[in-house]
Amino acid sequence: MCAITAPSSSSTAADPPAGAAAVELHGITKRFPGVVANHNIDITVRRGTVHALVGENGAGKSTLMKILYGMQKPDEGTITLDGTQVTFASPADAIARGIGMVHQHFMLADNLTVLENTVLGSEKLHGIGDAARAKIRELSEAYGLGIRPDVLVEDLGVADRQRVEILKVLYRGARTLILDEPTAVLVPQEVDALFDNLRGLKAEGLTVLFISHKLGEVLAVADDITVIRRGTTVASVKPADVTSKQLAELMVGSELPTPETRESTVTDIPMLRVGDLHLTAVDADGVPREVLDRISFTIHKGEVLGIAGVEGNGQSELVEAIMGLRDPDDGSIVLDGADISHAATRKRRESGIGYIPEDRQRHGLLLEAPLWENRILGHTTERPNSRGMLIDAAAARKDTKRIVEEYDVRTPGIDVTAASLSGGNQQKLIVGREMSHQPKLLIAAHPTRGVDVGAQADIWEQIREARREGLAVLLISADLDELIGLSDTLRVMYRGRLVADADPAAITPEELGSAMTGAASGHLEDDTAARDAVVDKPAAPDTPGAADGGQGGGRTR
Amino acid sequence: MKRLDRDKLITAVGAPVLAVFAALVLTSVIILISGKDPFRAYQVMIEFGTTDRSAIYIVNKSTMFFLSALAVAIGFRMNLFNIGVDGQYRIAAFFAAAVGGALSLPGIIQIPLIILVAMGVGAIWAGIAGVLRTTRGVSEVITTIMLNSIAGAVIGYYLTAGRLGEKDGNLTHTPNLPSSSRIFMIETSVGDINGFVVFAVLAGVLYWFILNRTRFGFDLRSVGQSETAAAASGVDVKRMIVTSMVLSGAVAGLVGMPTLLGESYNYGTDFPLGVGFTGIAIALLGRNHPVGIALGALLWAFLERTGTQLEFEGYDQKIVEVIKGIIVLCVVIAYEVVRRWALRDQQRRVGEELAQARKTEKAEVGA
Amino acid sequence: MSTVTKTGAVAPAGRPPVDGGKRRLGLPQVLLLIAAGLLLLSAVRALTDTTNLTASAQIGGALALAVPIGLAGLGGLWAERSGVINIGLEGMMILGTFFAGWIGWQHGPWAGALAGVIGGALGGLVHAMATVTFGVDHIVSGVAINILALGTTQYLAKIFFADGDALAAGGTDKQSPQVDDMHTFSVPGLSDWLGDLEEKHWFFVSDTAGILGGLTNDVSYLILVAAALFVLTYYVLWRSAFGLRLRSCGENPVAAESLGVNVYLYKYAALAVSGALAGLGGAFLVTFTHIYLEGQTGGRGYIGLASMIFGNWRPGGTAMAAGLFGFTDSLQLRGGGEAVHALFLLLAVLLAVYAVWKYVRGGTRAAIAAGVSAVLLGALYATTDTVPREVVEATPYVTTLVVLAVFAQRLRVPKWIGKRYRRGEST
Amino acid sequence: SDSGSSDKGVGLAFDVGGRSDASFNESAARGYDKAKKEFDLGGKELTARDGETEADREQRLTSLAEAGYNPVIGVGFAYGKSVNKVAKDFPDTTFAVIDEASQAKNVAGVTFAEHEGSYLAGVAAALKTKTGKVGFIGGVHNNLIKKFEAGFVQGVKDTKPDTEIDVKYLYETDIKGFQDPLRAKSSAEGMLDSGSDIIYSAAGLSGTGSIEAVAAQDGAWAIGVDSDQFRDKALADYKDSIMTSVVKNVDVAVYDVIKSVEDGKPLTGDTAFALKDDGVSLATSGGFIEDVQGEIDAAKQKIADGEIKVSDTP
Ligand SMILES: Nc1ncnc2c1ncn2[C@@H]1O[C@H](COP(=O)(O)OP(=O)(O)OP(=O)(O)O)[C@@H](O)[C@H]1O
Ligand SMILES: Nc1ncnc2c1ncn2[C@@H]1O[C@H](COP(=O)(O)OP(=O)(O)OP(=O)(O)O)[C@@H](O)[C@H]1O
Ligand SMILES: [Mg+2]
Ligand SMILES: [Mg+2]
Repeated sequence: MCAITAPSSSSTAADPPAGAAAVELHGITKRFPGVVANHNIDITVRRGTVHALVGENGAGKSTLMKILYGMQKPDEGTITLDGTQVTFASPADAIARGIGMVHQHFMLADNLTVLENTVLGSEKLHGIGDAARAKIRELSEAYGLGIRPDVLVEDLGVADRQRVEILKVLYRGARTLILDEPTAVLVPQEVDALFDNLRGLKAEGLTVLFISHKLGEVLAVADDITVIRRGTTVASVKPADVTSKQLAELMVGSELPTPETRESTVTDIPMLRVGDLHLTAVDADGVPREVLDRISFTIHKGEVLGIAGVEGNGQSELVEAIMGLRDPDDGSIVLDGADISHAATRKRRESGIGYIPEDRQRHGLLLEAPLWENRILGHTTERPNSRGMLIDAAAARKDTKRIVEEYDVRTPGIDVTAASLSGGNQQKLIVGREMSHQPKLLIAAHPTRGVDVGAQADIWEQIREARREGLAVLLISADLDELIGLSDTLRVMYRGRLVADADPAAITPEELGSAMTGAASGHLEDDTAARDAVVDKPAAPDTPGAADGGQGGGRTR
Repeated sequence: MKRLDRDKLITAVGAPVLAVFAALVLTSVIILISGKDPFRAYQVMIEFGTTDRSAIYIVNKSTMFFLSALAVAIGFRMNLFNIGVDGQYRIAAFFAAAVGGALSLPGIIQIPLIILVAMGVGAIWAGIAGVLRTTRGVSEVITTIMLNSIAGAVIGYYLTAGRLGEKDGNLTHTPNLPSSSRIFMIETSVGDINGFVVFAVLAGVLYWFILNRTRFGFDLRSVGQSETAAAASGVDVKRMIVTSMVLSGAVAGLVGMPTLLGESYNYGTDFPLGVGFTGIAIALLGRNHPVGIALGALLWAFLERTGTQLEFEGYDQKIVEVIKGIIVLCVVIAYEVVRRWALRDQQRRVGEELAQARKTEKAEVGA
Repeated sequence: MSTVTKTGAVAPAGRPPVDGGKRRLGLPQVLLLIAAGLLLLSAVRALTDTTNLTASAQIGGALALAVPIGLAGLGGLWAERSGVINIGLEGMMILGTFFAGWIGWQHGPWAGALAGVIGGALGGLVHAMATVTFGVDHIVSGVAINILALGTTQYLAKIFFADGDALAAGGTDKQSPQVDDMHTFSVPGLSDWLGDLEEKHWFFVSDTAGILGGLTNDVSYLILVAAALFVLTYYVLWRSAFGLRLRSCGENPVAAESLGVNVYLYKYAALAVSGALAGLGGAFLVTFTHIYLEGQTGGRGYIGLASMIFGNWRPGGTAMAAGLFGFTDSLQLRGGGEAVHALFLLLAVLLAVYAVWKYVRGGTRAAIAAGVSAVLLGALYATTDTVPREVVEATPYVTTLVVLAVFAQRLRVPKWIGKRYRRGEST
Repeated sequence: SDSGSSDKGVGLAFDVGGRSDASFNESAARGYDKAKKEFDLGGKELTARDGETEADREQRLTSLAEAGYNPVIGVGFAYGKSVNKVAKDFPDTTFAVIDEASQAKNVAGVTFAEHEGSYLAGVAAALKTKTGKVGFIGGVHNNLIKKFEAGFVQGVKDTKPDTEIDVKYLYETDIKGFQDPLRAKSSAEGMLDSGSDIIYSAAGLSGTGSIEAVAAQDGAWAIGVDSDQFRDKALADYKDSIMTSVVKNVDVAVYDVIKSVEDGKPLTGDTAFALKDDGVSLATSGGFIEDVQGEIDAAKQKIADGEIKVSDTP
């Protein structure tokens, strides 16, 4: 940790040749009711560099960037751009000063076209018609974004949406770009492409502020790194001077646990058999399309089956078909010997399916209801939640207290609403609830999305433990390290079909990523070239470098 | 725990107090503009509104309002907007009256039969909206608006002499119920309280019990809070929509019963109209809670009662209509303001405790 | 760059590359559809011998009945496009009638119409204050506004209309004195010629002449204003920066705010316009009948809301829905049972065509449903020769329900509609 | 609580519409004003709200009776049940109800022969139509309005059997039929376009709409209702198209009731204000029906003599 200097003294350490720094944040403090999100933060960003910001969930990174973007007003501190001190009343002011921000959660209107989303708020630049369209084409071409201006955003996949977000910023002629976790939902190839774009921008003299939980990426792309912990800057480092393990420990402030060795618990008793599953869905324009095409797989007791795939390739629909939220046109779903292909969702849950949905706020929680009612959700008919036709509130409350204890849900009580918990704690509550009914099969979609490192490890541990006792798990995740580290078997889903399978012990995230884009299919193990390089990868989620896995906030549409 | 209860209390009491205060101020201004004395008006309202006979009137009238609001509230709890309670109760009361007028069974059989017919017809009428919504995706707002008007036409068709009606002077009504089919009255020295109030109270208790204590109620509320989460939790959302529309309609069917069984004994061209719309306002006032609804219904009846007396005292009785609007608006705003305050307070505490936890954690790590 | 092709491959499964984004009908198709509709209407007119179906006066009457509903619906569209549900349209319309009557009888119909607009806008602003500033549930606020508007106008009517000059001029606590006539507009030369043609009762030609005549002859200026407002709404909301910003508030206000759009301001503006349009609808009632009457709106605000939903939150759709409503209402009011009876045949033919079309496109179930309905309606038509008067009244409502239930709904609701939005709250 | 004294004066309860509805309430108010002046009485007027129930009307009447007003008069058939009920609690007060029958011994039930008046309107219409087609627009399809329809139709048919009659109601049950001039206007235009040239509207305030439509067409006539609408200030612009009106002399009835109480011989039981008693009449203002006055008077005579029996249901 030789290269680490105290933040206060580092502010002018790297004096840019061209005079003042692009961005200088000084003494920024921001308090929310009961929380100090930012406390006396100092950051200096040199013009024409990529400056990374890292830190745990809730460390205050997004808040700081929102302050720089004029969305939040700092309680204390100053913002200086190119040597001039400024105050922003709204994002409009920041945009006028050449700052652009790509947010952690997509800021796009689905029902509007790419063009409309792009010109919104900056109509004065090129109007809202053909001139704007031409400008978008021009930018898209210049930066290789491949954007069609008249498509509805609704019809775009995540990667395209990401590019639209970047285009929005470029369209406004931003000189300083803030990218808040732009890579969380991208596959490695897409990340590479993005980084190429960033280097291009840098070459043109633009400044980039970049937030990511994937420390490998940070080290690869950043010129400077600032570490934030509990709202304050704790270190400023150069990528050349640190390893990702050191960086992770700076973030967390203590040493990370050492990985645990894997042992296989797979049995040969099938728990879930999906055969020839077929599903068509009608989209918003009434056009039917195939979303699941002849899907077949088996999960045994004690096995974790991981499904990799770029979002929007049918994973959600597969989960929904297994949960009974969509009725398949054809094929069978057999759980523990019983055919449940067309059974009601409740029936399925009663017969032992646990469900950690990908969008916890929409599918897993009643945000306005207290925790103990959320504990009942999904298991209304089961003990201890009910007796006969009646809800057993007392028992449910008692059990909620148990879950809060056992799963370390940080909350002042079980009567607060679910909305008032942070994302990670909401997730822990869901995991605790689903595990409390001894499921035979757990469907876990992005179980650690947006959860910080500590909680993430807990959740993995819960899943492993249950697996040891014979639980079968269907794991869907955009986090390839998590997938590789946790799964016993891996399948790749592409355009509604399972196109490839792989042995998690012998595959790299890069290989998996390329299969996800449809570039490879069949059994992926034959790829010998990567074999050697991969040796110590399997347990990725637990390795210190793992802090990579701590993907921050899940993207919601 | 203690704190949360205190919060609840503040929301429950603080908001209405704030609202009533604001409403009083606004109303006073309006009365003053018309050159009259507002305090005298309030005095008249309170004095007259609290007489024994007023009390009976208020109880009787609020029975109807209460049931109507309850029907609306069932929809609201599901995020369904049943504007159709008005049509539902009228068509239900009409057919119940027709059936009741045609039979002469012993009261013990016939009264329940009439009530069941009313609930059934109301349920069917509301169910149409539910089915169209789930099978054809037609918004229940449109359907219920249309069905209100269609109910009027259907009643108009059958309520003519020679069909199901009989002419009586300037009125046309269904044949009178046999005297055995009249509901009991709770007699007092100054007048009778309609016995149906007992059923209304029962309906309120059942509403509360079913929603808060049963599995079914939990499912229903979960759909209202988040359709997606409810579906993922195993609730058949479509069926729940139809079911709750049907339930709402069945309760709407009860709205006309106090009048039919205890006052008019027939459905005539003079049957009360528009109670369904009043129900919407009262459900909102009462925040879909049975006790709140009961209070709202009583308040509404109180205002109606005292309006007439205000006119007697030389005020314009329309002032009462203005007061109603102002009260509804003030109440909802006050609830919102107080709710927001409470939420912020809650979040502040969650944050504080978390920060506390972090500190202790830090201390432990440090040690 | 190489990424372009690569990322092309990552496009989500099965989504066909949509190029236009929205699938819209071009002008030729629209004209063709209109011609087909006209032909059908003419055929039914000739078959059933119901001249009323295409008489110019029927069309004129339909317009008059449709305009207040359409204006309310357009008002609803503005509100809901900005993300605010407006169930308070009825109340804003009531305010419109009151203000139009109040100013109208003293200063003439144009001043009255303007006052109606202002009155409605005031209602819209109250709704904005409650929903935007105080974050009250939209439906709750709307219902409160309906009650408040009714009560206040009833209360004020006594002061404004049943006193002094107004009383002397024929006002009462329920109605205003007479409002002067606004005069009407006819396309010069055209009306006589069309009138002659219509008299001939030639198949198709006279029908077309009748419909055109209804649209060009003796049309109230306010109807022209209303028509212009529909076109204007389209251009403002879909072709201007202002409209884009306004719609973005209804789709994703958080995104809009992040791009520097003042969401509160746009919602306020949208609701003011919404109220103003509903108010104009009310003013139309007043100018058209030359009087303000208590209860004159008769639930048209609600029907306007329904027609807006029916019209899929678009001005053209709203106009069509209001037109359908006005047409059937006018038909039953003017023509009574026989005219409505002819409508059965029209509907049966329409359903049959739809059934065939659906069948060809593979929608067997919808085809069967439509087919069966067509046969039933046809049978009903063949076995009866008029509709009982008591049933006729329900025609517009039943028609609306049938149309909605049969033709599948593919609604594109503004995404953020009805949701609370607080600046800086959600991420 | 039955004071019975009449020092307080007259209690008058209007129906929805109130004192100045240009219709029967206004007419009642005229009689009341006249009596008050003539006998130097006090009085209290109260008005019904929309959407009332029996209990509200009972309350209103009770308040009046309790405060010592005598007589207490309910204007409009809506008060039928409540007047008869409340009267039993105040045996020493005289009650009266307009348009409904008496069922208690201290109640005067005053009814009018609207059908007879309408018959005369039918006679006039049949004689004056040039197209041989006339129309009737009712606001709401209730029994009272059906009485108007029945008389009118019979009058037309008896006079010229081949005259066509177009009958239309705006609403079946919804009382907003009395407040929707836009629909009345549409309906009237429909009738005019299909050849009717005389339209009789019994549609309350909606009538404004149909009268306006008629006024817009040359040679067409409107027939008004309840009061002499030729003299209605709110309709001044159209008065030259108002051929006549079927007038219900509610003022006479109200005056008579008050007078009877003043005279110490309170009216009780049913009183029919028939054509022959001038309870209903055909207005002649404007002089548009002068040319057919002879036939009208003849018909009136026949009705008075009982030679013609006018049916009160269609
Ligand atoms: N609008 C707000 N109101 C109240 N508290 C807030 C608000 N926004 C953020 N916070 C608090 O400030 C802290 C910092 O949040 P922030 O979003 O900046 O974290 P982050 O570093 O971006 O985390 P992540 O990695 O999860 O994105 C959070 O823990 C949260 O408690
Ligand atoms: N606008 C707000 N007002 C009040 N509190 C807020 C607000 N936004 C966030 N918070 C609070 O901040 C805390 C953390 O929020 P945040 O969403 O940053 O959590 P997180 O752990 O980063 O989860 P996620 O991954 O879902 O973003 C929660 O307690 C939340 O209630
Ligand atoms: Mg963040
Ligand atoms: Mg976060």
